[in-house]
Amino acid sequence: MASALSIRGLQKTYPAVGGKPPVTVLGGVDLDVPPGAIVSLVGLNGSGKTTLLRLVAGLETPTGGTVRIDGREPVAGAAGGIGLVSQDLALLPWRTVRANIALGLELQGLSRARREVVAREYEAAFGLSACAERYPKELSGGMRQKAAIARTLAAGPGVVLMDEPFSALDCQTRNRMQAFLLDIWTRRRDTIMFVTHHIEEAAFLSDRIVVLTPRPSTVAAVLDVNLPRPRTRIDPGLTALRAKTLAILNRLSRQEH
Amino acid sequence: MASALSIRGLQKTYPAVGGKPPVTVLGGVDLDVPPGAIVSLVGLNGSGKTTLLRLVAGLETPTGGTVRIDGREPVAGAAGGIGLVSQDLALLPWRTVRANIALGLELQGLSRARREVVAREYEAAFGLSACAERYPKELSGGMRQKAAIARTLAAGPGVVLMDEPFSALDCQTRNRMQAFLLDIWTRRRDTIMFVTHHIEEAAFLSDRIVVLTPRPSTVAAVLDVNLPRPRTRIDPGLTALRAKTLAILNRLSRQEH
Amino acid sequence: GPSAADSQPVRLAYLQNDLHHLALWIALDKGFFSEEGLPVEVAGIFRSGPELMTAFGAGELDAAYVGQAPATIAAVRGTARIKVLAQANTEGSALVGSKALAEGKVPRPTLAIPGHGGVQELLLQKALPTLGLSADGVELVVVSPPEMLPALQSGQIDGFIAWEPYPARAVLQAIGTTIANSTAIWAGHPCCVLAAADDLIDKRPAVARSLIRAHGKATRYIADHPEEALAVAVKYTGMDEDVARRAMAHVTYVETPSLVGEEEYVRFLITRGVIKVEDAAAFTRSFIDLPTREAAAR
Amino acid sequence: MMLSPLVSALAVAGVWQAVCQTGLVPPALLASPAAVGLALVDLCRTGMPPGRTLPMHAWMSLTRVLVGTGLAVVLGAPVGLALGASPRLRGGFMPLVDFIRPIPPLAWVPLAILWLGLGLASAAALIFLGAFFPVVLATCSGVRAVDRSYVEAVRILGGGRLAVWRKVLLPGCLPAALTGVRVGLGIGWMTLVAAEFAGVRGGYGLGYMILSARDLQRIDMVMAGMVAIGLVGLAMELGLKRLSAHLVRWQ
Amino acid sequence: MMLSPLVSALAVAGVWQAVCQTGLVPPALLASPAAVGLALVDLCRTGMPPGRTLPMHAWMSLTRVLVGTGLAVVLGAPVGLALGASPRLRGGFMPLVDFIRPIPPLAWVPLAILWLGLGLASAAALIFLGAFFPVVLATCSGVRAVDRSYVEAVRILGGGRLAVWRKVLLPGCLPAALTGVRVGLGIGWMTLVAAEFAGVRGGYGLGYMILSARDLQRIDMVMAGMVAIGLVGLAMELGLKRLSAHLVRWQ
Ligand SMILES: Nc1ncnc2c1ncn2[C@@H]1O[C@H](COP(=O)(O)OP(=O)(O)OP(=O)(O)O)[C@@H](O)[C@H]1O
Ligand SMILES: Nc1ncnc2c1ncn2[C@@H]1O[C@H](COP(=O)(O)OP(=O)(O)OP(=O)(O)O)[C@@H](O)[C@H]1O
Ligand SMILES: NCCS(=O)(=O)O
Ligand SMILES: [Mg+2]
Ligand SMILES: [Mg+2]
Repeated sequence: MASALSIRGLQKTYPAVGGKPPVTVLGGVDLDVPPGAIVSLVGLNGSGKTTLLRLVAGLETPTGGTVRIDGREPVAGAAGGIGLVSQDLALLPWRTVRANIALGLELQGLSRARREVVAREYEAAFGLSACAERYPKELSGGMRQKAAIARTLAAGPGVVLMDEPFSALDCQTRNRMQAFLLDIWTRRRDTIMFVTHHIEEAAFLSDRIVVLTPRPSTVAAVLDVNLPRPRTRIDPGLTALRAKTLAILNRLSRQEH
Repeated sequence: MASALSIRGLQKTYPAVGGKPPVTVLGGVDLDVPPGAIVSLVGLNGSGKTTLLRLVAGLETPTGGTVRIDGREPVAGAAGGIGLVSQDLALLPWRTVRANIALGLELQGLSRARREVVAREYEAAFGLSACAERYPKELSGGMRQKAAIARTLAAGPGVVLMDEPFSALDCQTRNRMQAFLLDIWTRRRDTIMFVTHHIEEAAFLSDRIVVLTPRPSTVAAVLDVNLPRPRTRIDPGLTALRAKTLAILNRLSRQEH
Repeated sequence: GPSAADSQPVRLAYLQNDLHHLALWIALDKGFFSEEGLPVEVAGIFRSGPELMTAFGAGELDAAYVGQAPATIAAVRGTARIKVLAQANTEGSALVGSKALAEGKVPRPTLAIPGHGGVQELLLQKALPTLGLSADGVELVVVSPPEMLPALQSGQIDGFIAWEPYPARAVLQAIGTTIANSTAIWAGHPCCVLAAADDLIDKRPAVARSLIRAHGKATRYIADHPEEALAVAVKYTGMDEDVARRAMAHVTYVETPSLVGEEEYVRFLITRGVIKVEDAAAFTRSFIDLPTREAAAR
Repeated sequence: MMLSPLVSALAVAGVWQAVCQTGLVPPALLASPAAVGLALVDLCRTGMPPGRTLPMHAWMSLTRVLVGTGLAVVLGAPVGLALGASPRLRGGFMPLVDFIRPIPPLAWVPLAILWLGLGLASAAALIFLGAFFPVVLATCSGVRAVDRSYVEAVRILGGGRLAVWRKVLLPGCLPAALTGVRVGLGIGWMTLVAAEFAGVRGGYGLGYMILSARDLQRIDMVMAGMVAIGLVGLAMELGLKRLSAHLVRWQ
Repeated sequence: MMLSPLVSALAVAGVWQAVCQTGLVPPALLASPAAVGLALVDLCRTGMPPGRTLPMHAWMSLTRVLVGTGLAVVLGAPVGLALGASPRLRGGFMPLVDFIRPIPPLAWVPLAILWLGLGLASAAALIFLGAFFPVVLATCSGVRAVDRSYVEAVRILGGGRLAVWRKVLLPGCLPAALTGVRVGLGIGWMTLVAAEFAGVRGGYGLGYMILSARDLQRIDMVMAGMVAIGLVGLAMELGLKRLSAHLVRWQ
């Protein structure tokens, strides 16, 4: 029962403010994520990946074009619908790590006891048990990022949007988190959109890699990852795909400079 | 005239608050950074890298042990002394990108015209010219990170502390930034402490890699990178070093879990 | 006999620290209301007449001791539907000034009045010619009476006209000298009254009569027992005895309202443009409740 | 070296006493700390006016201030929240708020008596008028300053309007709202004298006491009344600070 | 659909007029909007007391409020900054601030007249007392709420104490301080009647006008005075909001 995501001619322009010209971020993006697929979104800094995720999450309204999730426009606030690990994490500073992780469940109306059980499960999986009673500002950067991911996944959304979710993790933790994500995905078959600058990661996780051009962005390339799962990191297919993606990005980067 | 950094038996414990036990982050760290050297600090999430940098910058006082920069204790506020790209960036939200980049120069008393020249130079080098008049919240995550790096480097500190400075950059920009950093370093011979989870990056940039154990952290290993500069990324020496470092981290990670 | 409505306590009010209201405190203290079989309740102690009038208008009061000035203005303007049952006092104000003012050495004096449209303003208007001054020859400022003393002492004003005990205190503290007692300016001038709501007078006439009688007793008591009356004044205000004694010497406690005095005051208000009344005499006769007074006297 | 409040209080009292002892200021116009101390004793024993003692005055005023300020918080906080959250409401009603809030409480006295009669309701209403707007403004700014990303996080996790309020806007604006309550409480006390202009039933209240003493030029008692208001206000403030520290311990 | 301030103002005036027309409230106690309008005209032509017209009253009060509130901002902001930045000063002096701030302005009247006489200085001083503490408290909270990481960034870039103030604490606390100034200005106007209660030289001032009208039971003019204060206060507030929007445009 996973959701299908369909984006057509999506445009987003930030209006002019204080004498500064308007900024057109998305110049018409077409993109499909089949139900239960993992699609990675890559692109240079400032190419509009975060903006795209925010539009899909229903946090911004498009200037043009459409986003459809199972045929309907996205609405923030539809419980259990969409999950977003945002780039700025947005952990609530007045809640402990545990209370942050339990937030989604709380909003879904789960009992305190049930929330506690699930929250502890995720704390353990993310190695946050020792600091579950701490406030976010008492955590290290990586720990904060893990808490934000845990909060999103614990809520069990059908569509998971992740904006560079592993960027502050050490290699070992990153690998573990990738495995954990795939594990959950295998069980739940969520539809996942994953933004990363780590091309190897994109290739390892995804069914498809979408490359955005620089601003005003459109889709530069769509690369299908037709490799069987479970994958190994040293799969030569992955290495090839990585090289191909990097080549596209290199070209885009050279064009920009 | 680069500075030497010497850390002896450094300890840091956050005191108990609200019924929660105290946290000992650094359990006695010994570390030396020769004048004009680049030392990378790696370690698992929460191992105390950020804490260590903050102590070196004079932003926290040690619970035990000493930090010495050219024999003196570090003091925040000594113009041109230490530079820090912190993990949370800390761009002043009420200043435009340009005004943020020029901040250090402003504090050093440079004339408006002179500041403008230097700021523009860095904007160009970091690809931020187009958004120089924008406020930080109008930037993408990667652009904000670049602005923070530019601000620190533009001030021309003798000791540069960088806390995962490239974590939000795309591969191309990351490579360019690494090159840019080395370029500046070659000219200025700053003493650099660099925190990263990107082991390849650590190896490519550094003269020495220091691995921290998990909390309460001590130095797990010191690996000297005796490779000639300029280096290429495909240098087999680098690959070997990377493998060796990863192996240490893997061991530490397994011990922790 | 007293009806059910008459057993409702009468809601009374007065102005704090106004020695002119002494009869009320005497009546309360000596039980004159009880003697009349009148249950009373102090429903409010006020800082100034206008607020008290608002309380009347809001139906919160049945009767009150209050300045004739706010009572008259309120009755004309319709703020409060009230009538005067009795006089509380006449006279009892004074013009006090610095030595220089007393000696006529201030060419254009600054004189303080407690407010606009009050009896004191009329008194001052009457007193000016005797001082060789015209209305244009003085600077009038409104100062609340407690502040008149420090203002005079620090030379910010040259004189003031106010009700007792402020003049008495100024003299006792050697801050100023009495230039004219209000008795000399306008003998028997109206000052404070016992006023009652029309509602009370119409619906509970017996109560109104009892009020008049209790007030009468109290007023006579002041004349007959000056020392005891002084003690009650001190008890209700906390004033120094010598100040109260000197002040009370200048207050005339009479209970019979003066139609002539009230009419003159009304005319003054009309000329000042404060109120519009077609026939001052007619208003005065309706404002001062002579029928009830006559009934009470029987 | 820590500056204790005791030290600063003693320093102020010392300067004050010294000024009085120079003889430059007539004691009838400025009472010395010693005289004020004696007046306090006198006010507790004899009272002003006689028989009406300080503790009863304080008690009545405290009731008025607590009711008035309490109402101001209970009504002002929701209004501030609503105005802070909705630009539309802000556009429509903020000018009204800005129009009403500068109007002096003393000017409201007649209307308060008219609508609420004499007694607690009227006095509390005037205090309410003083305390209400600081609470509204602080809460409104507080809500507006809450990081949008927290709101978005709750929306995305399935939270509706109510959840955004309960999980984000309320806790997020709490520090600012508490500052508003502290300012409001102070203004509530400041409004006391005006409030007791509306006619005090029974003749009790610190404001009433101060003005009675002023009528009699008892500057020592006036100042003793000011000290009493200051002390009661301070005690309430300290209680509020405690509460506040507990509520925003995550900071 | 946007709620314009005009709509809400008309709604309020409509309800008010309706209440008056029911005849339940005597017009002598509650003037209708129409009556207040006429009173405003009357106040401009004839004046209250006669000869003293509204524009002059407004002008004198404006001067007093601007001087008083201006001083409150000029002195209160630095005090708030100092208290916000230094826990030591806070420990020593905050209780003193919390002690003095609840004391009603009317209670200060005798001392103000004693020290400053009957003129501008006295009135401005009382207004100052009203406006000072909201400014202090808001600035103090504002400074405390500035993200420590900004301070650290400036320290690290070589900034000393002064630079931390100029580059971080001042701009960082500006939004909160501006809210404090807005509250302070409102309280300044609120204190006006108290300030003009003690007596004003020259016989001008909106508070004085209201008290004169009250003495003469002109509720229409009392309410016209309230409206005038509201309008002038509103105009100043709008100006302040403009300025504030310009100063914190980065938000
Ligand atoms: N409020 C805004 N006003 C103007 N421009 C904005 C605003 N927000 C974002 N932008 C611009 O939109 C562009 C895309 O930003 P976005 O954050 O989507 O990039 P991104 O692909 O996520 O980059 P990164 O990899 O650095 O996170 C950037 O150029 C940014 O400057
Ligand atoms: N204020 C604090 N109170 C208690 N513990 C704290 C506080 N600040 C940091 N810590 C703890 O100190 C430890 C080290 O944190 P630090 O930020 O130095 O880690 P790090 O090595 O930089 O990690 P990362 O790679 O995730 O950035 C963490 O376990 C964190 O929870
Ligand atoms: N004794 C004067 C009283 S009043 O005029 O202020 O009511
Ligand atoms: Mg992004
Ligand atoms: Mg860190």
